Amino acid sequence: MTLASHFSYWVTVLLLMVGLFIVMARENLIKKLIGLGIFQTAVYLLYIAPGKLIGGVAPIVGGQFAVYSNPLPHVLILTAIVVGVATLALGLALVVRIKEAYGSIDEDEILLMDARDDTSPEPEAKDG
Amino acid sequence: MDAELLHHPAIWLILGGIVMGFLRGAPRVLLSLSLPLVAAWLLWQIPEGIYGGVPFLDYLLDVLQVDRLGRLFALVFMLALFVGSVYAMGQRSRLEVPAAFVYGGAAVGAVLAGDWITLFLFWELMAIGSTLVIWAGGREAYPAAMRYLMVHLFGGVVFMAGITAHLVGGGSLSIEPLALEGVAHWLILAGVLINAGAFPFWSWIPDAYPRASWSGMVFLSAFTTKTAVYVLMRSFPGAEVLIPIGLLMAGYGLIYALIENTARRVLAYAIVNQVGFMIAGIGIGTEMALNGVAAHAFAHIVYKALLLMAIGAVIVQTGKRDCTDLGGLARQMPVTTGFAIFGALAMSAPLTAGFITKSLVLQAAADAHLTWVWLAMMVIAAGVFLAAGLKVVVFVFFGESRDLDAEEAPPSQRWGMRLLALTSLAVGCYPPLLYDLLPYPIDYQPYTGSHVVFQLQLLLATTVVFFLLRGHLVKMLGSLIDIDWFYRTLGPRWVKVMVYGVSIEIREVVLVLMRGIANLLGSLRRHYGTRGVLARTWPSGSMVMWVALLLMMYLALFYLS
Amino acid sequence: MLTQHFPALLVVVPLMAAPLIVFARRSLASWLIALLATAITFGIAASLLAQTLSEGTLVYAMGSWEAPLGIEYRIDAAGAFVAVIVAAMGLIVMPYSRVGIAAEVRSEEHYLYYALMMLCLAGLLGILVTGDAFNVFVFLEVSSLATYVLIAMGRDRRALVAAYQYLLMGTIGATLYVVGVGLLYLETGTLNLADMATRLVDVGDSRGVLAALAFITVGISLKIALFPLHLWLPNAYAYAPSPVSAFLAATATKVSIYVLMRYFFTIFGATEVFDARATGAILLGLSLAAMFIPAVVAIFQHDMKRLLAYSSVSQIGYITLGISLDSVEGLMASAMHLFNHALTKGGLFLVLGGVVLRCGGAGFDRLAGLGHTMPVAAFAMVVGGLSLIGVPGTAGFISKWYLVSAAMHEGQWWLVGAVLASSLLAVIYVWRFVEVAYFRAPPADHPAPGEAPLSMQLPALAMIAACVYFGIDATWSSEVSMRVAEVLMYNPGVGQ
Amino acid sequence: MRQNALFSPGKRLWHTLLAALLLMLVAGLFVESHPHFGIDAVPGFNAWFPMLACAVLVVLARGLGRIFGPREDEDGR
Repeated sequence: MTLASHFSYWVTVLLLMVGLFIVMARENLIKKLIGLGIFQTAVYLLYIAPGKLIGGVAPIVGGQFAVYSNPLPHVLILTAIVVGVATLALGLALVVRIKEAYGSIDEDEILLMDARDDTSPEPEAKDG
Repeated sequence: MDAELLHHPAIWLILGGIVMGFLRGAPRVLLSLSLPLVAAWLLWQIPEGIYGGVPFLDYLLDVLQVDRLGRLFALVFMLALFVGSVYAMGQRSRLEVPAAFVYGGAAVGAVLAGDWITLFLFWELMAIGSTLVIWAGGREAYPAAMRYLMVHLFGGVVFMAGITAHLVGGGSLSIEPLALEGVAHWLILAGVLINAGAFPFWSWIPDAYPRASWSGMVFLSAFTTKTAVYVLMRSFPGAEVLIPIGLLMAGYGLIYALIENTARRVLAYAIVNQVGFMIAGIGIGTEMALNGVAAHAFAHIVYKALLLMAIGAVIVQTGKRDCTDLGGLARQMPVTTGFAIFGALAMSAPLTAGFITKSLVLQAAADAHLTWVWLAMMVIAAGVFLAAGLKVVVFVFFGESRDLDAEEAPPSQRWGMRLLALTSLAVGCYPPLLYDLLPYPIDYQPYTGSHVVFQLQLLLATTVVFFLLRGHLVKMLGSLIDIDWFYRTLGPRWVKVMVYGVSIEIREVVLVLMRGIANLLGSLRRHYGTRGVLARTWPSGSMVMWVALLLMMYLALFYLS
Repeated sequence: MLTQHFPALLVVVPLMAAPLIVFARRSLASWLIALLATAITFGIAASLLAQTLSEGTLVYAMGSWEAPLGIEYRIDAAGAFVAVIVAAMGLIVMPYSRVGIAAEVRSEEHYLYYALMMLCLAGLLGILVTGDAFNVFVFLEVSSLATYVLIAMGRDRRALVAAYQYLLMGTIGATLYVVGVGLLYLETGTLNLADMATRLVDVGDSRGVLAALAFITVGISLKIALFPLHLWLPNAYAYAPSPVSAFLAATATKVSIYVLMRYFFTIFGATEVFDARATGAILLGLSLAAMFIPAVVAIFQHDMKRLLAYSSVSQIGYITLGISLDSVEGLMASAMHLFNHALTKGGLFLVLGGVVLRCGGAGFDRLAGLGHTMPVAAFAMVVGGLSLIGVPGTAGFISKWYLVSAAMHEGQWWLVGAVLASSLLAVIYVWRFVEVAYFRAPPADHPAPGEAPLSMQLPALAMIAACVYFGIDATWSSEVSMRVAEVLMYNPGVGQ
Repeated sequence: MRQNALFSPGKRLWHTLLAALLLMLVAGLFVESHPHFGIDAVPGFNAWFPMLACAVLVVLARGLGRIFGPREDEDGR
């Protein structure tokens, strides 16, 4: 149970936090998506790293191989990467549309614009 | 499911009410006059017994239970609907009479319910129907209708909590006397008492009822509180706690009715007073007392509706509602005046329904040797005649004329009053008409020399006192702060009066507190309003922060615990 | 013969319909395909529910690869119940969409709308039938990605921001879920939910399992929009095209709630995790906050769509409250309210869609005088509102009754008070609508609309009518909910 | 202004009232009664007790009116 033996976990956790922090702290919509990407990538690591055994080989059944790596996480993560790419693509497409509609990709500015547009009156006082 | 359920009068009344909402003119009037008669006939056809077998939730409901008590109340309600429809023929609102039928139908359903759940379902329907009746009173009635609805839905949830607790705790589904043991029964009692108008939920009656239209209040006065009385008779007969509760209501009603200036509010307070009288009677709990309460519920509906009809006619003619604005109408509206006088007398004078019913309850208190209760009831009997009878009739119809533009009430209104007066007279002259319908066998002779003489003594003495003290009564006409005032308008002026009485330091503190309360609504809006902290569009960064926080919280709690 | 493939077909039919629609391109053709596909899907879902109710859990090995190697579809009464809700909602929204999107989605995008609806449907149903933890994630993302685009189709530019924010939050939620699944995989060595439940018993109370529970709970709570993770929801519902709002309100959060129930009771329920840790207590606290705070927010809204959205967040609090009681009664009440609230809120949004079409918006200034200009719609809204309050005779009352009984069973008196007090808040926000619709004069520039077209009105009124029907005859819904609760509680995926 | 609302019974009405009350009081002495508590056996109890009660009520109401009235909201006048 040394730091080194859990190296991959530490990296995973660090990347998760970095990703989340970028989403939290940046106002630029694209940078937020980058943060999201890092966040997702960290998860890929979480899956793949434990699957790899030191000295293990590809899972081909044969007499000479006794130790082989678990192939399932790789397959899973392939799927997850596809999902991640789709998400990122959609997110970027949305940012393009937002830029067209608002002329900005800064979230604070956009929300300010929305608040200014919101001309509907405050609700009247309620009694009872 | 029993076939008799198809003849359930409540269902016919409610459906008829809904159909009525789509009709106008003569067909609608015709329907409103015939429905109560049809319902009464249907009820008469159904032999006593329990009919049900309707599956709902996890229970088989006994939707219809016909016995003497339920049948009496249902018949009285139908009478109220019929007479009210006659009176309301000229009502322009398209909502009011249909809503009143849904409301009255639900009340009939409630008193014929064989189990708690059916009772509760009709109970809630009554709340909605009656809110609509108040709502039909016009724009000024809207806020009152909302307050009324809130009180009744609150009462409904208390009632429902009680019923679920009762059932979950293994209590019987059918409505039987409860022992008042455990929270469930107290909750049921509280839920019913809110509808009866007991402390501290009595102010909804004078708050909401007088805002209904001229005919709306006639309907309103009949159903809600009487249904509550009925449920109390069924489930808590002889519960001693009801005696002080009832007497408190009666006392409150009396005092406020004495002071109140708006005629229909006086009558609303008188309703609280009389319901309190009945609840005290239920607290006595002997067969005689319960007979008396059932009978008095009938008499009260009749004479209160009669008085309300007379005042309603005055409102239609003059547009005025306050005693101080009215007066001398006897010359312009002699027939209405006559009916109003009769209504006041029908509270307790011999030859009217009130005489043969009120004395039953008094007799029960006497037989049970409850000296103080009996004395209090004497006070109530005299006081309500003074406050709601003499005061209203004399201030509105007699005295100096105010040159009000008024004509005699139209025939439909006169017919409504006439029918009620005849009912009261018939029952008063021939008591078995009512006595034979009472839940328990009865052996009571109202017309003995002493009863008649003593009752006349009481009435005459009260009249004398009224004329002696009329100056005082006029001077104090106004409105009093009621419980509802505390939750409705904690006005700054009142705060000042309070504050100037105390020393400077405390005053500072109180002022700060009061400013806080005054700012509360404002700050609520700041937080919850559309641009408030909790409601505006959040930047996604802060949303993510919440996610992170919650995740941390979970992880920390899991590892630590 | 064909019936044995139903679990797979439930997902495959809408999934295949999507590319077909894209090829068809023509608005009418794509609508017809979507309608047919939803109808078939609903038929399959209904028959699956009937089968699971009579035969218990159905297991279907994808591509005939048996469970440890292949992905297995496993559906029981709980999954089938929610599947029926989702498929039924799809079937109702489809005929409605034909006219319903005309005013809100550009006509050249109509076919995309239908294709995305199909994908969303497929994803949601996939979550319900799959027996594989990772597969849940994939389907979750399929449905979510479709949802983001659907929301972005709204005509207000704020829809774009709402979709973007939902995308961020949804992705984070799904990723957190995957982290949890990964940790579980490391602990148990399986992704099959049924195996996972058995193996977790041996693993017991390890830190990995606890961390997994935390990640999964937070991830799914985000998708549920459990307070305070609900911030994405009001805008998403408010600016999406009306049929989308209705569909999402009735299905998306409900499916996530199902996932949460599944994990809490079937997967972790086998271990002591739920009892020993504060999971229930935290959920209870959040549920209570959800019942009150968003309800107060709803009172102050002046846009009907946002009001309903906040009311949804508040109503979700009732459902999670039932879960947090950790009893069969509580779970049953949750399942019941899941169904009843889907009916109510779906119906309300559908009615509102017609109103938006006619009045040009859901702001209270546009809705003023609705009781006179669109009496049927206004009345339907009031009936739906009564169900939100839980007035007897509506579906909402049934759920409230069972929730109160469940709290009583646990001896939690104060919860009874909380539930009932929260329903009084609902009275106020529903009254706000009544006030606007009946007491205010229509705006001067009002185009004197008249009722919505029949193709929109009928589905909407059908939902509202169902709301009343299930409020009066709750036999079916209560029996099925009871089965659902029992399946979730006592039949933790293991064996049959 | 308010005084105008006052209705003064004419002399005839007064006399009729008092005479009737007196008649009833006398009649009360002759009818057979069943007192339960003792106090109701006092002659004319049904006349003087309500009178007293009403007077007390009016005094009480005036007192309360001084404390709690008048109401200061849309109902207040």
